[in-house]
Amino acid sequence: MSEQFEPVIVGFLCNWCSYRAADLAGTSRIKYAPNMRAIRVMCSGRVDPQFVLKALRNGADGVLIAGCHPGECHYVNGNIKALRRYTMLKKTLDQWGIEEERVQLLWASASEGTKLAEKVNSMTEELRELGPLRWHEKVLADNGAAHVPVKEA
Amino acid sequence: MTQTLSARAPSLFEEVVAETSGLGENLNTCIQCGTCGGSCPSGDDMDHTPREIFAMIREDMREEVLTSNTPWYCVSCYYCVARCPQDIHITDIMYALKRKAIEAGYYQKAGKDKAPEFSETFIDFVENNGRSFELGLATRYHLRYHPLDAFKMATGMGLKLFTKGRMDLIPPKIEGIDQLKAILKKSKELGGEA
Amino acid sequence: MEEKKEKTMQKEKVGVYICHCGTNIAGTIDVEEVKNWAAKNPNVEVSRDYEFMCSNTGQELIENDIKEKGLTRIVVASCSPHMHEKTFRNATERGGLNPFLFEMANIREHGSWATNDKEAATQKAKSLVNGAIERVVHHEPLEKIPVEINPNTLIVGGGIAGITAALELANAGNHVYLVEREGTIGGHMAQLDKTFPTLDCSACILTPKMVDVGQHDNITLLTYSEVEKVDGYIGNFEITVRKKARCVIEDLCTACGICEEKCPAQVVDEGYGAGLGYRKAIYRAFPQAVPGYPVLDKENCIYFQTGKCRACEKFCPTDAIDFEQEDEMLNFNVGNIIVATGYDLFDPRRIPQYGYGRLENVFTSLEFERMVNASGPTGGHIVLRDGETKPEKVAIVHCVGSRDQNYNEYCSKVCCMYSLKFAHLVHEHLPETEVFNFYIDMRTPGKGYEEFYHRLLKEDTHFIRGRVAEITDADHQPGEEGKLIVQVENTLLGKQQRIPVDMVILSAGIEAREDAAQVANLFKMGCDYDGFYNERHPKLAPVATMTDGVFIAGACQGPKDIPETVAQGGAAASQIASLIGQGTMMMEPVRASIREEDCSGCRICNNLCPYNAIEYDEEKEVSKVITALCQGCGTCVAACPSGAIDGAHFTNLQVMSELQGLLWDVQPAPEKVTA
Amino acid sequence: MKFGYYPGCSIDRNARSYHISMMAIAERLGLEFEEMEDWNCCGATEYFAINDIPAYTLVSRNLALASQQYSGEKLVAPCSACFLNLKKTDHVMGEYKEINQKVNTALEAGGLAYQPGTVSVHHLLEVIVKDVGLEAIEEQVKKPLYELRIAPYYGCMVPRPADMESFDDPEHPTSMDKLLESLGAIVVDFPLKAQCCGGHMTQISEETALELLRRLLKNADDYGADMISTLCPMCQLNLDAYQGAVNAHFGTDYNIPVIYFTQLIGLAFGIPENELGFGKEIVSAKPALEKISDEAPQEKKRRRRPGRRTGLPMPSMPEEG
Repeated sequence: MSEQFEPVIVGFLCNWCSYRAADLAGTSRIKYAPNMRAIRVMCSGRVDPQFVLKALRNGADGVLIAGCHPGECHYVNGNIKALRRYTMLKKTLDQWGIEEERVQLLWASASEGTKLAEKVNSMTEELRELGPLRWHEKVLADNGAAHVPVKEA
Repeated sequence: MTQTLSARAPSLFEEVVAETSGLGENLNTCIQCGTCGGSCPSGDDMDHTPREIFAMIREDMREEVLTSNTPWYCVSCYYCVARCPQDIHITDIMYALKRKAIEAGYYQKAGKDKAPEFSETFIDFVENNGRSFELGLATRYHLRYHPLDAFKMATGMGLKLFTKGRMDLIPPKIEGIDQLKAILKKSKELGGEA
Repeated sequence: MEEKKEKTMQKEKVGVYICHCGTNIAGTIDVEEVKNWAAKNPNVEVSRDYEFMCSNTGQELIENDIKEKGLTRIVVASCSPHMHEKTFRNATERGGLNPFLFEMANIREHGSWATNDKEAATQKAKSLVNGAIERVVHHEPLEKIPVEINPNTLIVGGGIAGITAALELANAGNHVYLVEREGTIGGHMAQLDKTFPTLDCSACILTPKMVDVGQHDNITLLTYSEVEKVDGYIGNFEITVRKKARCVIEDLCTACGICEEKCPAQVVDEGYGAGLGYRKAIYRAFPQAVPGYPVLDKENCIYFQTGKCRACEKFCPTDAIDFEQEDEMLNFNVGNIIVATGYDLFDPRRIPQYGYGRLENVFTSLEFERMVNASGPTGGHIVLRDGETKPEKVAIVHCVGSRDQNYNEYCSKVCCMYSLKFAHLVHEHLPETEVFNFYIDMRTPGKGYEEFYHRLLKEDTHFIRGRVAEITDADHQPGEEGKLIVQVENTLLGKQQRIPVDMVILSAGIEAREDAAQVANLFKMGCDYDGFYNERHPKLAPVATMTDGVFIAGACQGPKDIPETVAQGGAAASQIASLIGQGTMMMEPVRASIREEDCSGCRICNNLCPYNAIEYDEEKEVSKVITALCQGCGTCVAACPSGAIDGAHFTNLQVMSELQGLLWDVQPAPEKVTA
Repeated sequence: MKFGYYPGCSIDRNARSYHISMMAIAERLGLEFEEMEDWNCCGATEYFAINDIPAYTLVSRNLALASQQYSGEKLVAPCSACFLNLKKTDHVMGEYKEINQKVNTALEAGGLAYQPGTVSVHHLLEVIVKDVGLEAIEEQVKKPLYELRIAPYYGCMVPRPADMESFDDPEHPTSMDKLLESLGAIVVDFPLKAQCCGGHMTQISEETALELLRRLLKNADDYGADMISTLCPMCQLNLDAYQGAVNAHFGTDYNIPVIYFTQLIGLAFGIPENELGFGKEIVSAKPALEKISDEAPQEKKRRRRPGRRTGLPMPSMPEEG
């Protein structure tokens, strides 16, 4: 078998639903792709778009944001705010030529371990197909290469 | 699939699972409840119920399993599969047991020599023409294996079907028969006995 | 930004502890490798692995290292923080550090249990540990916020679990709100005839407890009511209950029963009666119902459907009928909640080959309970659906809907025992009648249970080992005409059998309530795959849930018999009593705060906050967080365009550092940036 | 509506009346069945008993041809075994990578390939009930089959196996019941409606086969069926051609015609009998067809729930509400 590209996915999981869904997937011994590395946030509404950009810039091939189902947010409607930010973020990413499969949003309740695991599997599969993100070549090349050092320096 | 490095010969269970190309892999989850045996329309005529066969497979009772008439009485009605609480693909396991019995040359002992003969005659036609052919199938199968039945067939029901215009005299043949033969030849190389 | 950059350079002394969790982690993850690798991080002072970090010895490791090696930060890589965060924070605190200078890496639930690929699991573990190390460096000491525990308790569900818990708490002097969806408390236990294995009359042992609940000064009983909304957190939940209009003025009703007698509308009693009998449109489920006043079922009431009748109103001697009554919304505060919502019986119509609903004389177990009960629709006589004929042969089918991947994979635990009880009751009522019990495995663990099975063996029940394949009225052979034929493999004989009988009882399994998922969301609990509520720990915290202050009891957590249910009701009550006894509870200090100097006064956050916890200071022209109202979700932090809001314990710096740590192995080389 | 059409070997001769009546009603309903070019036998239940990879391969050649010849149209098979083999092969190739790989390697030898999931396989009954719909059928009914008592026989391979998405209940299918009721016929209770006819057992163990057939005939007879309605050439052949053998073997005198459901639809549409292949059946349908009345029967449906107050209430079934 040839060496397969293994994408790295950063998962922003909300404390109340999706992080517990991942816990449940584990306790139920559901086996899924080990490609996601989770960060626990209290609410998907805490996910600042710059977290996502930072993840992609720092080498992640994809980002999964997961929260409670609409209407079931532990903090009333934080997930709806996450959805709004996600929608806007996607437009930006699209303009940069970043494929939409790279940043995904999922609603997973604490009982949906299977759903979360399946999402990680499907996303891993999609990213394998797409190959590495190569942020620095894709986004920063050409015009981007110029502005990075200028701004920081 | 073939990761086992142990020197021990594969058990009957492993062989059967391998023969189903994966469909039978949860056979080891059988809880011996007997739903299959209770559901089987021809269960009365089997020398062992399917449940017993599964227990015997687990105990590696090779000869008893492969000489049993059980798989040959399976009518592929899928009741057991629909009802099995453990989601075991029983019908496919029965097919696999038939194939293993033929391979081992055991099926005559099962007293059910008719079934493989019928299947083989049927397949002969399909492989050579691409279609099955009821009249030819019936006469050739009977003439080859059961001449007395052939007479009965020709004068009785066969005649009736013939007069109703429900039997062909000439076997139908598909155009791409060479293509089909090539495909089947290749598939036999891949799928066990040629 | 510049300020924080400098902070990263500052060296902290981090202690890293990798747990084996027996083989749970070490079986998949190369713990030794992770430990050695972590030790190379410049901030790491100590890196250790240990068999069970949550054990006393494990915790002492942390405490001693803090004291002896002067650690300033702690990272434990083990299970989910939902499991042991508290444990290790306490250990950190005992060592002399602020408990929030600790961070956990979840390498079990998210790591070793989620894959079989050892190499990938080890790599992932390194990332998670590294993320935790990079994060913990930026942790700040925080103080927990004390919260007073409201001594009142909400109990949802008035079955035997809820009743037990309510009485325990109320007898200890605490106030309880007991909310029940139906018109009476009692639950499934009230429907049963006898209880196994002692054969006590179910109603005889239950009704005194029901009466106690009804009369208790410390219990507010809200029947025909449902919880609509739950806000808040442990110590102070705000509850909204809808008290449905029962069209009866409770203060006036004397529970005389005349309305019920005069009501001309008769309907099949699908609730308490299990569909076997009839009830009126205005009814009490049964004479001993608590409370005693009836409920008017508008869907079947002739007046509500046609505008004419009002017989109940006419005959009521105390004018207690009120057709105009409306649903009432009640609000009250409680400190803790027990969810004891019970189970649904598996609907055997889902197994068409068992014929329930098509074949007249196939009954469910609950139908049989009602039938054999002296106050049931047949007066306790065991008869066929025609209401007269006594069966000569009865089949009892175990495991209906249980132990079957097509329906429920689990064993429902009580069916073997109640099936044996049924066999006994048939023998007792109809000594001439033959009884056949069809079982896969006979499961009788429990005090006196196996002995009960032996008793039935002596009573000459036919025990046939085999799961019933189908029940049909299609006869094949002489002797089968007009009978129900139970087709089965008698697995002890290895033979297919067709057994003609007159009556079949389907021992249906226990299922999670149909609306279990919604209820779980209401109370912020988790459900397992089958819809039963998740306990905090399967062994050590069986009645607590992941949400502080919310407890579960009884069959809503999984199939259970009466003794176990009662034990859980009591356990939940005693845990709450202990919290009430403490009086206060320390809450997580995860709260937002606004740095005035950075706030531009744009007010974006003001409307964003779901708790209205941010107000605008007109004078200073900045926004301010009201800490007592803030719940710590962090949505304002993410939205602030000036970056002026800090979410304690989830600051941008902490999250970003964790992120960078997680991605240690895929960081693009810096020279590539300029290339 | 346009469909791909896989007739199967039986349709050509033995089940000619199935084909004729199917085409006759297709015209009325505006359905177009485009026969697959150069299709081959599906192997029935025989090939799997000898060699499984070749058996899947044999079926997959048809799937490969279908994916070439049609552009997204559903593939319709009127024969139960053909339907099951096509659907199951597609399903198994999708679920089991090893099989998919081997089958496609074999197909390559003939210059073909098949990607599982490309062809959507349906039984004719499903298309009639789901795609056409009972309302459209009822609109076409000119001569309702009043007073004709029919036992709806599904056999085994259309409702099962259940692990693939099935369009009807595997144990207690009702789609044909509803279809026949919409034609005005009386559908009798037929508990054995999804039991097996014995398949190839007639050739292997006649005794076993005759017993299975006897049960079916007895059950239909017990409920006073004038005829059995079928959807499979094999079931038709067994119940029709072996009915005499059953009578001879058991000393019974069943005389129950076995008719394709398409023939009955045609009849209710007012299409003449001779254009629907009537007369090819061995047990003649003539006496049964004479029972059809011009008048709608008074009491339309059987009721199983005992009246109020006499006896105990019956549980309600979902369709009864």
